[in-house]
Amino acid sequence: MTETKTIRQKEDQITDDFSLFDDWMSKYEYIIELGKKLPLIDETYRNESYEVKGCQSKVWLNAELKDGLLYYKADSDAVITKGIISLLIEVLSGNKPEDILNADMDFINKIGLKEHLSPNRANGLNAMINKMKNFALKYSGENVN
Amino acid sequence: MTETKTIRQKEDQITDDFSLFDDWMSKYEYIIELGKKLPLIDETYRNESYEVKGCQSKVWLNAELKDGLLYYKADSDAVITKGIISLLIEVLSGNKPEDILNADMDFINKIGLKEHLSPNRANGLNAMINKMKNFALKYSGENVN
Amino acid sequence: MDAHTSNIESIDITKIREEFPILLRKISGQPIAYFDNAATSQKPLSVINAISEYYETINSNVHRGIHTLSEEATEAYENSREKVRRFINAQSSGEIVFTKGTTDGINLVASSFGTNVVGEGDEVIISEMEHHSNLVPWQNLCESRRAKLKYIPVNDKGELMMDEFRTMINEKTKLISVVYVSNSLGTVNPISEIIEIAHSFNIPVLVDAAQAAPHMKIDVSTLDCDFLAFSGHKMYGPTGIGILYGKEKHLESMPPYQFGGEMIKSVTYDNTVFNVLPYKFEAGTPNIAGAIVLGTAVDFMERLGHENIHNREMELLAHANKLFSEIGDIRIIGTAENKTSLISFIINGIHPYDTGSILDNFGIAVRTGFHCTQPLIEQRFKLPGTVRASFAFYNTFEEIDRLAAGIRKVKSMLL
Amino acid sequence: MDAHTSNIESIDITKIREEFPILLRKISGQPIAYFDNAATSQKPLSVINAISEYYETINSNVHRGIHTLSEEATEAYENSREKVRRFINAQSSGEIVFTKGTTDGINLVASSFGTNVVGEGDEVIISEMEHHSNLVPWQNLCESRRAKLKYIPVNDKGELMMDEFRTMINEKTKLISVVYVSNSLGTVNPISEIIEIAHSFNIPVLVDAAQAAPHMKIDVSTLDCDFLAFSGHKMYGPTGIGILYGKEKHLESMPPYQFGGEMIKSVTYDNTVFNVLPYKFEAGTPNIAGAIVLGTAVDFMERLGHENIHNREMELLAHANKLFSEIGDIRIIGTAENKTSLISFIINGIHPYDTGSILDNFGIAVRTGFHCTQPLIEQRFKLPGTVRASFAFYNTFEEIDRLAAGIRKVKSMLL
Ligand SMILES: Cc1ncc(COP(=O)(O)O)c(C=O)c1O
Ligand SMILES: Cc1ncc(COP(=O)(O)O)c(C=O)c1O
Repeated sequence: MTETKTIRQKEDQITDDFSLFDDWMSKYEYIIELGKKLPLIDETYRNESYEVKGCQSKVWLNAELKDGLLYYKADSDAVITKGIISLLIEVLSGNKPEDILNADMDFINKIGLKEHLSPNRANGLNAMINKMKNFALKYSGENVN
Repeated sequence: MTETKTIRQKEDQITDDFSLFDDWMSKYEYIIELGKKLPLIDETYRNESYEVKGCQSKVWLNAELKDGLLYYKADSDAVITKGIISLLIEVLSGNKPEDILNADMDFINKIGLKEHLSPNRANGLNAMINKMKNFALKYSGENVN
Repeated sequence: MDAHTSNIESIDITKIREEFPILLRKISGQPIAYFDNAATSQKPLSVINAISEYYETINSNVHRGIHTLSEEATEAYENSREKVRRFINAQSSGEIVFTKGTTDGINLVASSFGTNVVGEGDEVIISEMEHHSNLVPWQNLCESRRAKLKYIPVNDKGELMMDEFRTMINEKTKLISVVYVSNSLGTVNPISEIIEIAHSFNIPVLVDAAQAAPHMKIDVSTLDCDFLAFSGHKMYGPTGIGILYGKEKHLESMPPYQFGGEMIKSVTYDNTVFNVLPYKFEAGTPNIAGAIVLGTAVDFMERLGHENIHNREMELLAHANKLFSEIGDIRIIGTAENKTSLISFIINGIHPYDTGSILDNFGIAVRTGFHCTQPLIEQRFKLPGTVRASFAFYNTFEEIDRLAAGIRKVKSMLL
Repeated sequence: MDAHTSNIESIDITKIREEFPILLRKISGQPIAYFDNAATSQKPLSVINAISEYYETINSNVHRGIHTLSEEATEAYENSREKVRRFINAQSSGEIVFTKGTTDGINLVASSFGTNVVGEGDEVIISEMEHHSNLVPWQNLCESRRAKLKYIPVNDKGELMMDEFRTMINEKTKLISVVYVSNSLGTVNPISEIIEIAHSFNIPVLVDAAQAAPHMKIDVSTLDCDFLAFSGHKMYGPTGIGILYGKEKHLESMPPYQFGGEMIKSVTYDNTVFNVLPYKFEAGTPNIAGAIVLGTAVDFMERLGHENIHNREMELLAHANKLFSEIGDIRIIGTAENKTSLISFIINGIHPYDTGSILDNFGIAVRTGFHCTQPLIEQRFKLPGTVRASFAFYNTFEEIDRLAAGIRKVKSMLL
């Protein structure tokens, strides 16, 4: 599966999708749509140990390894945050931990997330990416040992 | 004596004297001369209780009442300070405490002390005048009671 | 009232706005509508230029210097203190301590005065609507002194429950610290009444005036408060400067808070004699430019006039309230009778973060979250945060129209 | 060396002086010769303009805001922290705490760290040449902890007596706090050696770098100091801002110093969880403009280059030393081998106040008095004060010529 679509390819796909929107409002509407479709995380994970610190809205995130590939699930109490994390999951989920660790997540700049997707998100965004990469780090370790 | 020369008259005299100098250096030299002539205060008064607070140089000041008139003595470890206090004594000494309390000491501005006689003096100067007036207050009280 | 004209003739809004260069900025292609005034106000050119002027003409360290620059800087510094004294009508300039800001001032009192008067088993009273800066210092003090911290409850309109307050006071109450104007609800508290009640029990009162200073005339002599703290940056002044007012008798009785240059009278290797008020509480080189230019901010406010500022802001608030009431699905948190020009709200079903993010793209700056009153928002009002639009006199009716339009748009996008 | 030409080609003095508007001022009809740089430095236009620019374009409260201005101000604020981190070569930006100044930083350590590590009967070592800001906090700490404060003695040249220092350390020594560069003598202390010795006994060291920051490259990683404090206003930056560097392990172990907004992670009515480093130590709205523009001052110094600044200042010092030696009746206090560009002196038989007052009338700004090191001047050197001329790279040989001529004039007037 990762053979057929790499992280880079998924990033390119999203960048392409976003290039079709010619104003921030359409981008927002798209992200909000994504947010609404985000597969909800199980109630049991909606607690502090799964919370991503540094976001103004609450974000819960979990990851599970299946056949050497890492799958993420998340939820948030804010829709835009949900949309953003849904993009991140779209790109990273279902990949090898090593590949996730190496992802530069450059598409975030390309699609204009940082300029238009409301400020402090920069912080929250980094926090989410860090948490996702931390899961990858943890499981890549497990793979090796 | 105060009948023959009031505080105001002494102030005017000093203002006249200073108006003859056309640069600050001559004023300084005059003040330094005055400073050197300042009648020294007795050793016994060179201690903390007679010290004027708020000057960068040390200043000691005492006053004594004789026949209803107040006479000041002072000393300082800096010559310019001595000169300044010598001017103050020249104006205030030998007057009734009430007259001293009422003196507006306006001549200080007129002779340009505040602009040219080195800055922080403004502080030290006020401290000296305050201490002198405090003596007057104390002795005017004694007169009344 | 025609919503788009101000009946205040004394403030020419178009002209006064020209004094605020930042208001010309565009955000996301739109002129900025700055509604985050409760976090920090924008600064007029007189304030900005006074900073440059200080550095370009008299910059020097204050006190003790005998050269001209030092004397001039000292004079400007002490002049500003005198301006502030008049601004809040304190008795003497020894009662005016320059601090870093409100937080610094409250910490000073908690540390130097609090540890003097609060002992084991004693009680301190604050309110449920305190800013963290007037809450966490008392939590800490009470924890370290094993004293009890009590909170005056807040009713659903966001007002202090004064009857409850009366019953909370007892012989163990050693200190009361209350916010004058709530930064998250806008409530103007009956601070005179609180002080009167407290004083009838001989209990000293600290007033957190961070949100009062920009909006109303403060008179510490009439209030008779024991301490009062505020920040320059919220009242059109620079960042990094604030004021702690304290009654002379208290300040005299308190140990210094910080130690170093300026706050000493004399030092030997064995012993230090501290300086007189207010210098005892101003250790180290102060924020000289900040202190001097706070005086410029005071000048600016007095030029506008408290009355004019108040009237203008009340008109803006009324306009916003009217528009908000027409939108629907909006819940306003804080509906006290006596309010400053601030609306905290949530759009039902929409997270404040989403609202704020979208508004930002319309060039509208609001604050979202807990506004440093987390227990009030989360525990008392059970909300994940609010959206706060806080108005200053320089805001316009048009900007508020845009805010209302923006909120409608948020609803259409998210609901 | 021709006294009137600089061999430093990298600093064009005429051009760089144009960046300091205040240097064009006249005092008593003469161009100012500003020799009070150790009290506070003058500011280049890049610094002054950066303040205006901040207020005119991005002024907003930092952190937690989601609107554009707030994000931009936060970014600028954190960028500046990162610049400072690089400037002193700290490991992480969590170790860089914005303070009000050196005094604030030292008080923070004395309060939060000192009370943790210093107990009854313990000992703290400082030196005889400490500024009051690095002396009185330790007097206070030792008094309240019933600990002993010991002073590393100073020899007649104004150098620390290192052999004595070695013998002062014992198992009761819990903390050493020493000035990097003396503000009244100019002595550059062997701070690396002090730290090495202290660490061999596992004793943490605080470095007062207020006078080091403007003159030399500071490298906390190489020094391996535990804490280091300095002020922005002495290194071409604004007033009201400073830096406390602390090793992460120490800062983590210390309780917060002030309580309020910014320094919390979450607050309930019962309990508060503090924020991560460095925010745990930054309660309340910081001096945002000050912090951001401190970064501009760092840029300015790095543009000039530490090497160039040092070389230029050493030339000025050499020139002054040469002229002073020709005058006669001058006693220089502080003749250490390793000095910064500062001369503390007295004219025999003349009170420093008289000298300073007269020099001021020639437009020459020197500082007179104890320079906040009263025990050093009064108890150690038995003087009623000194005259201090402290040079910055922007001073000129001509200005120093005027200083020498001024001193001759003082002598002729007073002796
Ligand atoms: C060596 C030294 N330490 C500490 C300080 C205190 O710095 P600040 O007054 O900026 O807090 C100074 C400057 O006055 C100093 O020269
Ligand atoms: C009511 C109130 N108290 C205290 C503060 C703290 O002020 P500062 O952050 O300027 O110290 C604020 C502002 O943030 C406030 O609104």
